[in-house]
Amino acid sequence: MKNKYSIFSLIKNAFSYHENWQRAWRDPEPKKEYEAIIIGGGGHGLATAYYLAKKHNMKNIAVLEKGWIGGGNTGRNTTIIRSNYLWDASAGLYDHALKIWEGLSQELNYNVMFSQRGVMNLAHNLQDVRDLKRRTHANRLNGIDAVWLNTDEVKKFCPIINTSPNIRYPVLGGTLQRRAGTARHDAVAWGYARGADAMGVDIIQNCELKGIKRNGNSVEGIETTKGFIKTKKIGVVAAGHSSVIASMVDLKLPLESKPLQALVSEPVKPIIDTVVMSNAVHAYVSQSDKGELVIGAGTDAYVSYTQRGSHDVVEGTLKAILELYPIFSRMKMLRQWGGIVDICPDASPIISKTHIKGLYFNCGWGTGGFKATPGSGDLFAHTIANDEPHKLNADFNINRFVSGDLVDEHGAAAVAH
Amino acid sequence: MSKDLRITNNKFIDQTTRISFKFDGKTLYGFKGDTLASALLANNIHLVGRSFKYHRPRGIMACGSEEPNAIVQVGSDASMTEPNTRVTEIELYEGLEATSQNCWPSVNFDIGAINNFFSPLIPAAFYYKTFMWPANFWKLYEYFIRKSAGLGKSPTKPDKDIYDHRYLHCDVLVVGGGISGIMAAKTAAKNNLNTVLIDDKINLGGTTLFQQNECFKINNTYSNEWLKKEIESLNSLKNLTIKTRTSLAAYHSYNYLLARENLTDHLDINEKKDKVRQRLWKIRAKKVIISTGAMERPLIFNNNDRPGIMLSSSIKKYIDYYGVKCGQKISLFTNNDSAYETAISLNNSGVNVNSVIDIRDKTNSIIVKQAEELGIKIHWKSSIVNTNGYKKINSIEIMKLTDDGAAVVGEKIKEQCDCLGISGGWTPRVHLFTQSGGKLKFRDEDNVFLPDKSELDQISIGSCNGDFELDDVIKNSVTLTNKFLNVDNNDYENLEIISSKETTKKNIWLLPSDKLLSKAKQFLDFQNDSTANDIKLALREGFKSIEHVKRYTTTGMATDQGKLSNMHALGIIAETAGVKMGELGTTTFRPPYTPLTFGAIVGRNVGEFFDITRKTPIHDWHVENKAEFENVGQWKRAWYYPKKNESMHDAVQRESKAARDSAGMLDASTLGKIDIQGTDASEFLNRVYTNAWSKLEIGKCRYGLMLNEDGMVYDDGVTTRLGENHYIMTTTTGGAANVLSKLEDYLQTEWPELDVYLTSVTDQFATISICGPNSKKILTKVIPDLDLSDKEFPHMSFKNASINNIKCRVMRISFTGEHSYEINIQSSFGKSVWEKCFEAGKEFNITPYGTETMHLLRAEKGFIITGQDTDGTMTPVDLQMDWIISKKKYDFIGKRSLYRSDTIRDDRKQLVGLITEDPKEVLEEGAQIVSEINKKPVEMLGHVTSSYFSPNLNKSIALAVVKNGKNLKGHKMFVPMKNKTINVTITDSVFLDKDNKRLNA
Amino acid sequence: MLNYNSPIKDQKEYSEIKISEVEPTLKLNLRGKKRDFITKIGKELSIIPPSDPNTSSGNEKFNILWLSPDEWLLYSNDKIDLKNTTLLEEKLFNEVSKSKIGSIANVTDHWIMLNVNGKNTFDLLSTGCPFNFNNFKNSKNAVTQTLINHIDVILHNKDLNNLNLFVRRSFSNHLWSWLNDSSRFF
Amino acid sequence: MFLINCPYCGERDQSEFTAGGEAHIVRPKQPTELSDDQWAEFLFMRKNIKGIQFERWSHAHGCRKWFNMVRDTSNDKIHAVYKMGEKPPIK
Repeated sequence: MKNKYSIFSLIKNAFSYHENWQRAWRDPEPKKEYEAIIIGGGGHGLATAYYLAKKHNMKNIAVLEKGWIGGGNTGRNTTIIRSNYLWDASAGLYDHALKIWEGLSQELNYNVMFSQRGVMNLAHNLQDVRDLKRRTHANRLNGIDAVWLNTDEVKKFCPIINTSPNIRYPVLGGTLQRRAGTARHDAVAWGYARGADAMGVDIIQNCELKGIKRNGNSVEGIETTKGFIKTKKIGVVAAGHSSVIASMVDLKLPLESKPLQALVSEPVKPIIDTVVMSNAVHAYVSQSDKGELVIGAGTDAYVSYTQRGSHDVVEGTLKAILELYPIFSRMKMLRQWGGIVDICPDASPIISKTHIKGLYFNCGWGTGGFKATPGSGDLFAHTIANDEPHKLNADFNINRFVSGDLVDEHGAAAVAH
Repeated sequence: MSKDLRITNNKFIDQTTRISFKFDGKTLYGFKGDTLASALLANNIHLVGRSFKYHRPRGIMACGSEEPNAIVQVGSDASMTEPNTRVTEIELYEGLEATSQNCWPSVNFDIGAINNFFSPLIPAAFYYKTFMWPANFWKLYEYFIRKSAGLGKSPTKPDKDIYDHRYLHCDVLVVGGGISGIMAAKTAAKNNLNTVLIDDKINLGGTTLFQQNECFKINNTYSNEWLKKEIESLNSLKNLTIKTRTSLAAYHSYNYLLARENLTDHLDINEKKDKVRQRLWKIRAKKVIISTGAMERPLIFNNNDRPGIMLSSSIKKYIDYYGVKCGQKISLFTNNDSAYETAISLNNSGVNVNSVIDIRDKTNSIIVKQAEELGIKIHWKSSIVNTNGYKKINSIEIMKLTDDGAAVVGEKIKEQCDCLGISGGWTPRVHLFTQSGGKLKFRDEDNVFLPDKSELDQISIGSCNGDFELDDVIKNSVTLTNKFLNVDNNDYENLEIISSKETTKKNIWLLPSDKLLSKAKQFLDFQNDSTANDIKLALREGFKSIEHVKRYTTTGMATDQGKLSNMHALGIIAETAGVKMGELGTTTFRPPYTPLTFGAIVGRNVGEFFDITRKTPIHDWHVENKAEFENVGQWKRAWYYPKKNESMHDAVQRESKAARDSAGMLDASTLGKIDIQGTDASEFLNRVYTNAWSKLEIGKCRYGLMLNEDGMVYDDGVTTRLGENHYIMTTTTGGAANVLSKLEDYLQTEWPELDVYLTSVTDQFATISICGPNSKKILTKVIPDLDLSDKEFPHMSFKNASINNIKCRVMRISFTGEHSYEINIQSSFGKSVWEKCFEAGKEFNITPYGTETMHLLRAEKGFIITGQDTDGTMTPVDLQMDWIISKKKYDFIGKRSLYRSDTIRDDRKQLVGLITEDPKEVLEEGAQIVSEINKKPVEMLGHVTSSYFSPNLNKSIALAVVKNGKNLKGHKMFVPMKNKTINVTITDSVFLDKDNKRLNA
Repeated sequence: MLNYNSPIKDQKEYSEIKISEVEPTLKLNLRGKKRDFITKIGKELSIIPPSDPNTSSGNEKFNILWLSPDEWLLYSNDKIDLKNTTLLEEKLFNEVSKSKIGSIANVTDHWIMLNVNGKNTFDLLSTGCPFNFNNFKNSKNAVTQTLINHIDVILHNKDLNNLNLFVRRSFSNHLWSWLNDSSRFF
Repeated sequence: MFLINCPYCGERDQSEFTAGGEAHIVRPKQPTELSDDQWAEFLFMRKNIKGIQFERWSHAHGCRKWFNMVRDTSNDKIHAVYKMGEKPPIK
């Protein structure tokens, strides 16, 4: 059993100059065979493993990571957590996650710094207002704590926003979810890894998937850079690389992997204590506990696995930031980076079985996967363990692209007349 | 300023021009040419900041962008203040004000320093391990953590400065104006290549600029004098553009680079006004030569972070370039030869060098000999095991190293000093190279990462390519440049170069101490306060990859992005984990190289230029007549025309009533217009619209619905057949551009066999819509010679006409359900014709109305607005517009999708009308609709898409999409609001004039 | 009588930059793939529409700018009597569109034509235009379509540091103020 | 920002272009004959290749022509561009 983290363990270890801390997780060689193998050591993958072990008593399992855990989109995202989605299916999925977030630090005995500072979405034109009000009403009836704010209330909630009616696209109001907020991305991956490892899950880093062995229509095991591993269940949680893995079994997915960029400013003393998003002018910003402004940019329109995007996207985002926060003009960009996001045509994820027995996919989270991490892991674990979806992820199957029963979260098409 | 710290004979600083500035409220003086750093040092001020975590006193350490400690808040004006600025990069100007950051009440007495006492309790990443109980207390903990975090303060008022952009295309871009960059630029320009040379300093020359030492000579002159001539010779080259004060921020693929030019920061306060502060150069270079030089490494030993401990090469620059002594009794600590250059410079300037502590066994390179001849004391094979002095170093403790360098032995020598120069060797600046996607290789002998493979057309030369000695730098730069540019420049052949050669190399990443390692404080990342112990803790806890260690300990994540700390972090990881450094790899260097202001990135695209504003030909009239405007895409559209202190509601009610009672007019110029010609025009329309077009007579108009391939409604509008093979299509305002490119896409890629040409003519025409029972009378006045009889000019038809000899197209079409006409005239006369119609209509009280009234009027008739009543999930069937889907046509865009298992469901959400029980009650657009309120969870059947109070029906009306709506006509439903529930009844979506009598009224 | 109304009623001068609107000139959009289209246009206007990308051809009366392999912009050098803009249009329309060899559309008011000249012309454009003018600026009658501050433009290099700039009418006002704002810094 | 060689206009900055996704997905000539699965394959399923990908681009702010591009999505290197209807120059 791992020693518990607490202020007391810190004091205790201080006396031994912190020489005696245990490893957060082991560094095992892969076994010959596992009950199930999760491909991808990001937040979603590690959470899946954690819940498989915890709730479904599958302890002889492994998480395969070609690089270092949490090194993909988990460690690259802007950590916004909210559940104010339009459709019932999405609301159910994301609010399930949000409820787990609320107790996650204690559950994992690892401070994931879930900070419920609220997330506010702004409206800049009349169609925005209709769409956001529609969402707010839907949220309320789904038991999600979203409220509509008029322009003055927006200003009151976040005073540094430029709410002047004379700017190019004035703020006409916004919707606020107070339970929403941010968390510490690394801590989520590390916390789940530590928790899963404690229950016997093998976390195998620097091990790349090379192929999937099938017998007829069911999986038998995987070829890896560390050799063949036998297993009857494979859960793929590879985000941007999902299609690459799907192609190993000639499976095509309704995905495109595109660059998504983000940036942080130099750290400053607290200046904005909530999360503000604006889809119309494409900018969202929050401030990290370290003091950096964390700013999310948009995606590029082309497929790329380079983890780099075009400068115009960054320029466009900061343009919008300065439109809403002219006071930030002298702030400096400290670091800019990109991730690879796998996007579905309906901007909703896939948590689903496939036509191949024992092969499961959890992908298509696009730009918003982080917020769902605990829920996604929990539901994917359920799907893998029972070979059938939980009712909360039933709608997020691959077949919806055949039937046409999509969960369109683009919001209204916003075509003006 | 304390005179005794200035040396007088100095070429670079104008000691005749005294400049006054404020630091922490105290007025001080420096000279023109000083940086804030050199001026502070000249005033004997080392302590300028406190560290991020432990609030330890920190001083100036370097002389350039790698400075980790000395960052300050510049200016106090709420709109012009700038946080986290390196004193080493601030040029001194009259009126400069700077204050220390992250300390309270003052940098000299900082309460936060209490953290230093608690430091045993707060090792790396301690916060992951605590603050978890009680659960709901995190908000509170976090509040205090956030307060203590952060460094400087954000401005609180909008920036008054101007930023600009400029694109630049060149054959060769040379980054870095040191000796190798200068030679490369000269070579390129002389060979008729359009060349740009940029350097972030005030003047070219790099460190050679002030290298006046017997050990470094070219053709029997000091290297600095030789270089001076080279720099002068650049002026005569016409192909060469030189940009100083310009720092390369980012190197993207396809040789696309961003460079920030500082234009006013060095100017006196009163000279800055109305000038561009920073210009961001967007450079596209055919070839790039990187000559960014190298950074000196610190040494990692116990208490290596005290004010007064500086990089040896920086001490040299302060004395040789700025003429500033960093101390009176200076000691130097090194593992290589370069510290001896500093020693000699200091000695020549009359500064007393206590001693040089060198971890190497005796070496005999000529520069070391020179130092010895000058009588400088050297402690060979020794290390510093501790330093003393809280706010400024006052002494060091020296011990002998064991042969393996793993421990210290013998007696401890204490040496007084007021400044310590440290030199841990050199790190090539490969940041830009890696940003550009280049891969690095590792050179074991001196532990450096060097440029290896690159995807792009570029090279690295000079010390950023691993050449650290003058003759290598020159020889290799010349060869590499000539080969790269494929030229044969012999300017630099057979130069006579004298250069001291380093004969012995030795490196210890983490120097031993007589103290227990875990008790010692050896700082790696000075700004983020991460120590060697933090690295070891991370490794102990299983964080193996450099990325993990970096994130766990925050090493290299401060505002200097680890310029000084990354190598040591890697080194210590390698040593501890027992792996070879080369195999460990390095962290990725991300843009920008140095922090870049948001302002520079955005340029002048702020305020009115944040986004394009499109205006109709009649815009000015709307302004003159006090219209309120609505943003529709990039267009400004008249929203409504309030009379004196009339509310929006009242205005819209008045406009709507007038339009139906008599006459109204609308500026519809924003609608997209696409001219379609070609022999297959009809067939083309058959394929893009859901309905059939072949049989449409010439001179007739037809409404069309366009789908996406997924079967969902995409756009709509009226298309008119002008001739056998000639149509004019109208699209929605917002859809115009997308529709055209979508149609071009199908034409060019799917149906190239079709003979069809599309031309956008949106801006060619002003479109004026006149509607209402009196519209005919008004049009007769405007175009007397046009026969408007229903027989000659029926609904949904078109006529060519002319107004005062200006040709125009008149359509009789209606989006309001009223008898109405649409005049399309070339834009130049749009306003004039609008005014003419307005005049003609006066006797009928013609009323200009805006988009809001238009929306209301069409809603009374149940006409949809794509984007408002549809949201990308509605099929024509859902809209109950089955009539518009041609059953005969074999195919059209999106047809197949209408027959998928989900889209054929009968109980999909369908467009219906809603009537509120209380006719005064106007529903909120976006409100949800349910059949039972008490059921939990309540099932949402749909939502309100459009809702208005109709002055013509004198009741509230709404359009909505409701699950299975078409079978629920007459059913009662509920609209649950936050604090009440509204009773509604589902009705037909046409509220007014169901049998379209008014069209011909 | 109808009043002519232009979105830009101004001309400005800055250091080595002059900007002004040139109005009103006839502008027609010509489309066609077939050879007879080229010959027909050539016959009617005694100018052959250029087949080389990014070039133009012209005489004292008209210029024809290459826009794409099957699209050209024709514009007149002289201000023309607006009442007659349609005459040539109808003529060509009958010859081309009606005879099924292409398309003719009147874009006289769709495009606003600005003239920019002076030593700093190309530096001014480079403040918001990613196009590489290094060769363009020295080749008379060169044509390009590109973006200036995110607005589509057609550029026709008339002479050394003297070019005609075409921008869609609804954007012209915005581009005008942007160009003027940018000119302040020369 | 890529530097894209438009087959008609020559080298231009990426900002003049729009990306149109995977190339050579021919719209079925007889959609009505297809099963829902086959139609979904055309509509939504993509190779989303890591490596050499054939894709569509349009010189939207230039000649408005669509063309094909061969690009390595693992490093964004453009290997070739070719006009619509032309055979890919690279297998």
